[in-house]
Amino acid sequence: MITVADLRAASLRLRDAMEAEADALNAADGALGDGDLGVTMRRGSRAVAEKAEDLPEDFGMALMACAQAFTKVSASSYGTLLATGLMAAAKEAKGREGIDPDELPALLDAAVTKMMARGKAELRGKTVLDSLDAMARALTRTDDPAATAVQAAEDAQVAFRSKPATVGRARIFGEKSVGMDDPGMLAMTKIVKALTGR
Amino acid sequence: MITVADLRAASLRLRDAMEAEADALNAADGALGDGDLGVTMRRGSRAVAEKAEDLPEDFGMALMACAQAFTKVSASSYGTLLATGLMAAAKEAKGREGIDPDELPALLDAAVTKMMARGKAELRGKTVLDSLDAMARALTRTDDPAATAVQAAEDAQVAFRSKPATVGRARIFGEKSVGMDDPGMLAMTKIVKALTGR
Amino acid sequence: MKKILNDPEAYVDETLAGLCAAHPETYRLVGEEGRAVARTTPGRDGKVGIVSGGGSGHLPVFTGYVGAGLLDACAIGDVFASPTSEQMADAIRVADRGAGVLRLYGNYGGDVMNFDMAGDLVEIEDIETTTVLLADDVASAPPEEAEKRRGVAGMVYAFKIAGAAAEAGLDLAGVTRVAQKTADACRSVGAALSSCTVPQAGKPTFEIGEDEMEMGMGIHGEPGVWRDTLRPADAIAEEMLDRLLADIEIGGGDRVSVLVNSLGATPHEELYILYRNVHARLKAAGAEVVMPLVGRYATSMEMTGVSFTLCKLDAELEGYLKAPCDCAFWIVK
Amino acid sequence: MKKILNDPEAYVDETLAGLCAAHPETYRLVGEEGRAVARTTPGRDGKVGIVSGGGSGHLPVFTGYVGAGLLDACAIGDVFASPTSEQMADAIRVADRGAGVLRLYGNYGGDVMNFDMAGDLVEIEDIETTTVLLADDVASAPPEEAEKRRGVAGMVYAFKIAGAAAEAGLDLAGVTRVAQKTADACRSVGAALSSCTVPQAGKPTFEIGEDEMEMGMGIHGEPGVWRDTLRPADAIAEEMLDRLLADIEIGGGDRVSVLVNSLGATPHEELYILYRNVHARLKAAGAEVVMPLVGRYATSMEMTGVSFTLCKLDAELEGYLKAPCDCAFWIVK
Ligand SMILES: Nc1ncnc2c1ncn2[C@@H]1O[C@H](COP(=O)(O)OP(=O)(O)O)[C@@H](O)[C@H]1O
Ligand SMILES: Nc1ncnc2c1ncn2[C@@H]1O[C@H](COP(=O)(O)OP(=O)(O)O)[C@@H](O)[C@H]1O
Ligand SMILES: [Mg+2]
Ligand SMILES: [Mg+2]
Ligand SMILES: [Mg+2]
Ligand SMILES: [Mg+2]
Repeated sequence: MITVADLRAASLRLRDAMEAEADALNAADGALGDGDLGVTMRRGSRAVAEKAEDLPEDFGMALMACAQAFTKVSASSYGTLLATGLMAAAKEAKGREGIDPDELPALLDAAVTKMMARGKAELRGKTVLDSLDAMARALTRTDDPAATAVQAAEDAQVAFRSKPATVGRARIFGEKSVGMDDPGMLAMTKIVKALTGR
Repeated sequence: MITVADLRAASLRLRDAMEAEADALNAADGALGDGDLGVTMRRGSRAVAEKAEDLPEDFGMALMACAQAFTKVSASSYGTLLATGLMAAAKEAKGREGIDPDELPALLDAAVTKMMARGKAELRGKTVLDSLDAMARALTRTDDPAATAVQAAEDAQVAFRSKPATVGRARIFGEKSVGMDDPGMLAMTKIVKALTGR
Repeated sequence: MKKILNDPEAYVDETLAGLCAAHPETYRLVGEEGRAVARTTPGRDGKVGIVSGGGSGHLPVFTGYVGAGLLDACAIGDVFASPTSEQMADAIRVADRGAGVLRLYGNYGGDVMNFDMAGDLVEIEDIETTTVLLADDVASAPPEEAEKRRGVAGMVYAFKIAGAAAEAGLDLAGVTRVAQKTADACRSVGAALSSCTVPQAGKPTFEIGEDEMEMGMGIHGEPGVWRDTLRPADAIAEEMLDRLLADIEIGGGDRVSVLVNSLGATPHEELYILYRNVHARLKAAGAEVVMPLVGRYATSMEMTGVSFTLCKLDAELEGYLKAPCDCAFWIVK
Repeated sequence: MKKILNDPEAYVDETLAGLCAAHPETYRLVGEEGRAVARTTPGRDGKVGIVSGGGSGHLPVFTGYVGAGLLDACAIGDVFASPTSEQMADAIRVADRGAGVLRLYGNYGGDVMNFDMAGDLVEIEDIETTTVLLADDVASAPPEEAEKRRGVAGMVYAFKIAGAAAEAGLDLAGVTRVAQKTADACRSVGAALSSCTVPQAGKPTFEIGEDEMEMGMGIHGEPGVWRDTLRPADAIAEEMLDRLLADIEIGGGDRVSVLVNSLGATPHEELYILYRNVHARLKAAGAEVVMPLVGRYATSMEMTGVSFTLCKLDAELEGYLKAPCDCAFWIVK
């Protein structure tokens, strides 16, 4: 079972990883966008890590507290979408002490649905949605959820590399964006690696 | 006798010299001032040279026409003072076909007097006034007025180099200006060289 | 980093503190986090409220346009970053005089998502809200995808015209209609000559050669449509106006306002050199230029460059454009 | 050269053409060479005229301040260069409404000599003139030689206050007295972070390191009193205010206006960060800040940097400062 204790430890790893990757994420976002994705992730994950000690024992409420901490300091597209997804997952897990890894696909699907509504984007548009969807699909058939999640995020990132961007400022550089990672997908790979400790 | 024909030829030499020296004069003025002295002299001497063909045969009126041509395109301190001095000399020479070299000290003194009134500055303040005054003094006792004028301008420039500036923006850098040429004195040396063809 | 600041993290809060200290008759900070600014003298009861919001670093946009005949309140994010939905909700609450609130802001992902969430937050408090998005930057999407374009300096017209409509007593639907009409009537394009520096980043957002310019660049330094050596003013003006006129028809008998806007460092002298060209060309096309705006109306801090905005007017829009307004950055008598 | 222009030689004429095309209700070109600008609606008969003049590249100074309650006319030189005495005489002639004309301008060698000559030129035409020189830059000479100081942003106060006095009907001696009182009440100091480029020169006037600033620099790029690494905003504000307060006493009960002015590129955000500090300090000293001005009031094109001006007020000056005025850059209602 994944518990609030796991969440606490994961949030500290996430903060350290984002601290280390901030410049790289800024640079990836800056290639065709405004170059703030590293700032978003650093500020957001710092805020979440600061709350780690005080997270409630209800797993759903703990996810909600993470979302609120993140959104209070970062309102960029990515930060807002992540918080939206976390809140959706939080509702599913409310009143429970933890979740079982095989519930992950359902939580991810709930997150993606809300994120699509919030961001008015579709799947297969080369965004973080595709990373989350790929993880949800892969996690339905695995014994090693951590490794599977990381692999799925990485595979999705690579698979979509050859597609043109469809959201944000990068979209107007259709052809130029082909061959480049979507910064949000790249970030999700790094996030999942940090959360799972790989 | 110095005639209007001499003035015409001299004005063309002056234009060519100022064309060549503009950057050097800008740089000298820029060390402690606004760096526009080369612009002043280039624009002014171009305007005078353009009028060369049309100068009236009355030597005084010809000097007046030079002053007006200069002042129409350049209203900096230096340009305005030169024009003021030229106008004063013009009054002295009005109605004549030319002047004798031994009249030069009187013309220069007339110019300096008016320039002092216009610029509210004194002699011995390390300005163009001191170059003109030095020439006036030296020209009272010479057989070779051209060589003497050049020598006097150069000597004055060098002699005042070790004094602090007293006019314009350079003044506030009292000590820093010691050892530097006054840009207006430097310009006068170059002007006299060009006018006399040395 | 050629910026005058203390702690980069305090850039926005210190700016707002100075703004409110300098103009206490116009601006006051509201909300828990001090990231919403409202009119010191609120609109009268029953007036439709207008709020905007977005990242800092664009003064007078957004906060500067809080004032009589303009915005009622504004939520302010960090430099080039969206405010949070809570901050936006603060702005909406203070702007509400019982007749509902128009959310009027630029089409940017973070801003849209957060203003949507803010709308959800205040809905429970029975505050009715509507939304009009500015999407005037023609370089940010082709005409077929016009709704995906980003909002830039055109929002100045929208603030002014919607603000006057609200002052004139139109209801929420009416103010929203007028704001949407204005948004539809505006087209903008920008050209940048140098970057600006986001305080928290500490270095220029993009590199650009000493003799280069970029056409169509975004106001946060997002890449434009071409980069090449710097062209003469008239060539720049002509291409920019071409790009706008390709997107909106303006001809004989039309009345149009034009904003020639500095992105920050470009001085008034150069704006007027450009305006001279634009004015002559619109006049030659038979159009009448009404109340041209030349100056710094929507900036990216110290970025060098300009943007042009055309706002095609009908009698209703022209009347509201010319109506009085009063803030620290713009007075119409 | 990060400038938007056509022919460098045409920079000033094209700027003036654009200015007059954009604001025909305010500005019109007069004089043979088109280098004088006058109010489109002249002051009423019998009003004292006020003219200024000087080099271009400082908008809104000088030309921008032609307008009701401000200047009647202005002579415009090339960038950073004095206008000619003929151009100044043109401005004086058009400003004369039969009650004489005040020449109100900054203390620069070329300007002084030429305005003196212009006075001689119009004297024969029976136009009475007086002169008040602005010499507010404390960094340009010590207090013992205060009359040798150069004129900088303090002239904005002089234009405004003298303009209101003329509008109020004072005679030439009265307007001259009020203008001189304002000049005596103003102190300024500037700090530059980067140079600007004179179009005809084509390269920056001075070199300054990426992390350097210069205190006391002149508005044409003349060297200042020290150059060092860039300091935090509060340290800059404190030193600049120190330098002003060392020169003019301001304490409990005093009323003072303060101008926090961008030299061009420095954005409003940073001006407010500085203002915040100045405001707090003047308040702590017991002084009341009246009508603070924060913005681009006197620039050096795209130069990065700021200047502070203090204008110590009595009841007469305060009344005129707050009186209405109207030009394209400044409206007081
Ligand atoms: N509407 C959207 N739907 C889904 N994902 C989105 C959307 N907008 C942005 N993203 C994701 O967020 C990433 C960019 O985030 P961010 O840098 O925060 O955007 P911005 O700076 O434009 O607000 C993209 O790479 C993409 O993966
Ligand atoms: N008031 C004055 N009296 C005499 N000479 C002066 C005066 N002012 C300036 N000069 C001379 O002019 C030179 C500077 O001229 P210029 O560059 O035109 O000044 P600015 O740019 O300050 O108008 C000085 O080096 C000095 O020789
Ligand atoms: Mg981004
Ligand atoms: Mg962003
Ligand atoms: Mg000079
Ligand atoms: Mg000069």
